[in-house]
Amino acid sequence: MDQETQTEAVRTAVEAIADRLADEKDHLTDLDSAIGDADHGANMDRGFRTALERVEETDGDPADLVKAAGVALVSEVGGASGPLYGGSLMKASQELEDGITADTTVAFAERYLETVEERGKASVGDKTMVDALTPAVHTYRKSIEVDDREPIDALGKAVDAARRGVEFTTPIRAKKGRASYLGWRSVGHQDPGATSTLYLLEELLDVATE
Amino acid sequence: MDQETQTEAVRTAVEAIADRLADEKDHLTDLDSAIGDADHGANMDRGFRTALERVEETDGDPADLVKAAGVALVSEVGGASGPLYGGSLMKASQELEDGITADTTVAFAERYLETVEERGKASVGDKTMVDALTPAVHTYRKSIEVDDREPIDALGKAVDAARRGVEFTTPIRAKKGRASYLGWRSVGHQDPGATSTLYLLEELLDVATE
Amino acid sequence: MKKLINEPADVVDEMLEGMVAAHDLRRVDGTEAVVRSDAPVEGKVGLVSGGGSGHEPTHAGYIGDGMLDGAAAGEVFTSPTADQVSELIQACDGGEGVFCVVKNYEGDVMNFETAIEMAEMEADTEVEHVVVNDDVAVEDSLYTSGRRGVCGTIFVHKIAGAMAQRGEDLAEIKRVAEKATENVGTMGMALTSCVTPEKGEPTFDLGEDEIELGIGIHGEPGTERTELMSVDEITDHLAEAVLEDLELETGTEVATIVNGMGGTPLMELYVVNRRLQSVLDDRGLETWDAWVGDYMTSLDMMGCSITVLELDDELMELLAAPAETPGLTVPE
Amino acid sequence: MKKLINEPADVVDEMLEGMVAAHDLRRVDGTEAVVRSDAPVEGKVGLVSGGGSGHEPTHAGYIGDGMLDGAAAGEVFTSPTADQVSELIQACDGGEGVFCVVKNYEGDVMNFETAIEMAEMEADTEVEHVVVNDDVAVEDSLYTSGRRGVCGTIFVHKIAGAMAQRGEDLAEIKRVAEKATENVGTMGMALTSCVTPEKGEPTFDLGEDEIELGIGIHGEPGTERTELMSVDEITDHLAEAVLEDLELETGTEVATIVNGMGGTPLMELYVVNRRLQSVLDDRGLETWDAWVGDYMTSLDMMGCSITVLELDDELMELLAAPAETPGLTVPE
Ligand SMILES: Nc1ncnc2c1ncn2[C@@H]1O[C@H](COP(=O)(O)OP(=O)(O)O)[C@@H](O)[C@H]1O
Ligand SMILES: Nc1ncnc2c1ncn2[C@@H]1O[C@H](COP(=O)(O)OP(=O)(O)O)[C@@H](O)[C@H]1O
Ligand SMILES: [Mg+2]
Ligand SMILES: [Mg+2]
Ligand SMILES: [Mg+2]
Ligand SMILES: [Mg+2]
Repeated sequence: MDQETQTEAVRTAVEAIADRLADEKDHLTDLDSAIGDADHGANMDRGFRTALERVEETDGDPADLVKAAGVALVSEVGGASGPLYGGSLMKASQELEDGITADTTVAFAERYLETVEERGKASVGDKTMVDALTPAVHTYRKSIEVDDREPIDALGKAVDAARRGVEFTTPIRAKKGRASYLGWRSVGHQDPGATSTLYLLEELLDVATE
Repeated sequence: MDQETQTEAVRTAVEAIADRLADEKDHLTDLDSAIGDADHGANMDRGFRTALERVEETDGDPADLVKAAGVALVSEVGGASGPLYGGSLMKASQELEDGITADTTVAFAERYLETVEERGKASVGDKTMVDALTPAVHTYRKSIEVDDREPIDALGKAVDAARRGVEFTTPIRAKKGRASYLGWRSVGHQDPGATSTLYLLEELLDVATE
Repeated sequence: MKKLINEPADVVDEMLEGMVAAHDLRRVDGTEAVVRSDAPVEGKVGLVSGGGSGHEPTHAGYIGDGMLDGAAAGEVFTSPTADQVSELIQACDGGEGVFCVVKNYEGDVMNFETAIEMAEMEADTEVEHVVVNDDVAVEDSLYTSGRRGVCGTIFVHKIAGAMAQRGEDLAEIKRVAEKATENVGTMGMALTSCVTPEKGEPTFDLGEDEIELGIGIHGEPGTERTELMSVDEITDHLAEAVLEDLELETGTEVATIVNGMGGTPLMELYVVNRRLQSVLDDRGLETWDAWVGDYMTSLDMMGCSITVLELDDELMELLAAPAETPGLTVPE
Repeated sequence: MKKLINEPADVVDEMLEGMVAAHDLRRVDGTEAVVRSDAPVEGKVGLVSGGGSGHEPTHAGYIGDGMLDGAAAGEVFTSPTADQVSELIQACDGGEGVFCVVKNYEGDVMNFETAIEMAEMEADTEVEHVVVNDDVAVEDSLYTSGRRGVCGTIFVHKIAGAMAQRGEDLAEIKRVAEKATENVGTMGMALTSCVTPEKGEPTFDLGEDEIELGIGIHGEPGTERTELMSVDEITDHLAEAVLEDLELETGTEVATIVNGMGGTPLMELYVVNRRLQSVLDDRGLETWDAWVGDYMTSLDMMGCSITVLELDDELMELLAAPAETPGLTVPE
């Protein structure tokens, strides 16, 4: 892929994500109602609508566009998900400075996960977006580096892995985020941030497959 | 009737009224919800419970007991109905100083009605308790003075008259009381104070008949 | 309907205990009237008010320096009884007489009138009063018992309170309280009914797309039921009704209250104020002071009222005078 | 659910316009942050706070002499963004640096931390902060993200504000703000859920006979759901949780807040205060000051929280110092 194609792919991906989040807005808010404060759908929808405007205005390489999307999220979303989604995109975008390849996407994914863990002081099993990200990133890297799969195949596996991560959040007790305040009452509810993370990955796969 | 019997009759009447108002509390409050502030049932119930305690403690002639009931209403009820019911009983009780006879009850009834009209600055047709009282008092006097009926017969006629007065409050617009704030919206609702007035008269009749 | 109460019948008494525990107040023995703990204050006219409960911080919440000396609390939405008001008046007489601020509604007026007679008879107390009737929703005509007294009463408390504080006599207080009453107009609306502790259910039913315009403060339905509108439309409607009534000239200075009915988030009241101030601005009126908050409530009702007071130099000075009460504090 | 709003998306912006129209405030250009109109004030530390909207009068309602210099408003229940907080900090720096009061919740903490770094980098502003975590309902353990910051924050605003007002430096303000934070505990409960403008429906469903104990201030469900109890039982439960956490000695002087969640009639809050003060009395604690009202709300939620602050001479003096803000005024 040349740079122009890659840049266009980033725009298409952000658009797909923005559309998907608009569709899932109410569902995400319902999930957040049960164990949070009923705004995750609105937060993500508002954030990615702005991110889309920004990447449409931004010229540059793919890294610049991803960074612009991250900045948009940080300055538009607030809450916990703003700095987590936005800050991580900003940081991880640095890994794409040499373009989008199998290797740089692995580095991007790992950097993204690390940043979420750092900012959120969260680890896997805390019932957060980390639970969707961890299996996805691990699977992606293993598929590419060990199994020698094509990035698109690896992404497919990563999406399946993320889905299991999301399902895993339901039966466990939250240790981070607002849901942690509920103690044992958080058990039995699916984490909204993990769910929106899955949607992002699903849309990436969709765009990559087309 | 000797004085002892008359005094006891007043106590019995107040007790019957208190019981009746306890039963009708919710109904009166519902009526007051529609065109007032939803407290007429509670006001009357509270007032006559206290009035009953007072007349049970009070010694003296019938006039003293009626006055005690009035004082209890004034100091316990508040609102519009407190001074109207209580103040009128206090004033009218003076007419019973020579005992309960056909003549003194006519005077009592007229004085009571006058006092309500004065304090409330209300006349018949304003959609208030005056609309139940006016036909009752007029009928009572005419039955005794013109038709030469026994007081108990006359009271029966007066109760029927009051009932028509209550029914008459429904289709008219209020000019006094909280219901007047509703303007035309007050039409179609029965007046709570007229209704409670009817209950008082019904209980008086009941006690007199026994 | 759930409430933070023990027995409905005890709520007024227990509320007053809670107020006395929080503020510099005491009960008048054996009554549901509350006075400043150092009442009667010698050398000034005592200022009292009162009415049904359920309007908190009205009435006892406005007791303190620069406002009321005492207030009588009736049952929820029910005028206090005449004998209690009379005891209140006597407890607030520091030798210069007592001034009563009464809201126009027959129960309050009848009970206060009786109380004033009683205090004059029993204790030779000199008493004057004003009847506030600021509610422009109700026509003042033969067909009503006159306009209701609603949130504009708070301005009258403040203004009469400042007069009493600076040592003015009964006649002067009456003159200014009457001027304030003539200069003030209010109109309210409800998104929901309130729920009284006794009844435990909404006083009236309102559909999900309906609102009541022209409500009073006792949970009674309003003068008109309409479809739900945006806050800008609602504000325009209320403001127009008040301004039509007041007929102010361009350039007039005013003070305003956007008052919450008890269950309205403060956030929304500020959204109302935003529009109100732009309406006033468009009409060439100058807002000298804008109050936003819960001043005269109806328990948990959602809704608001808009009050506009026409000012002159005297009223401005009195509004700006210091006051120190639980419900309103104006620093020096 | 009916609300006094135009578009849900505009409610925060329009609320801020309404606040600026009522009070001595201005917007920081292009942001949803609000500062006193004369900010930055030279010669004193700037005191700022912020967080999601829907808690009014928190946060901007506490701007004024003796309390905050500015506040950043996020979307409803959503932390403000780091870049807006950074602009706020810079707008309040009068040369002596800026102190931030942050409520413990990951969104606020992450955004404020980022903002502080940004302000230090962009404008060389010296910044210190305190994280308030007074909610005793949440265990501070590995299994939670720590205790939440709730209504006790208002005491911290007042105390840190008095320090800033009298010209103390950043380090001293930090010392006292941390002391206040250590000395304060809060526990809340809900009779009903709140309704956010965006969602338009209750955040959680609560049966007619159920209440939530241990709620936060974002309409999130509490730590425990129980049957409806009398107000005395509820008060005992909340007070016990707070007092168990604070472990106060007999004779300790305290300040208390009975805080309404936005939809609770003031009447009921006083009934809560009645019981709270008798519980404290039974335990041999001395209430030096008792606040009752809506200080830290959750939109239209019905419910309350109880806050107890352990006092020493320094904290007493700071609480008593004058303040003049829309939400809290302490006269000289
Ligand atoms: N400390 C944390 N670390 C990682 N993820 C977190 C953390 N706190 C919250 N999250 C994620 O953020 C989601 C909530 O986002 P959102 O509702 O937008 O923000 P807020 O909690 O501020 O309302 C949670 O479902 C969770 O996945
Ligand atoms: N001015 C008046 N004159 C005569 N009767 C009146 C007047 N005002 C009210 N009433 C009567 O009082 C009744 C209401 O009593 P109640 O609900 O106890 O008092 P309030 O109106 O103070 O809540 C009305 O239904 C009406 O019959
Ligand atoms: Mg959330
Ligand atoms: Mg009534
Ligand atoms: Mg009443
Ligand atoms: Mg949030």
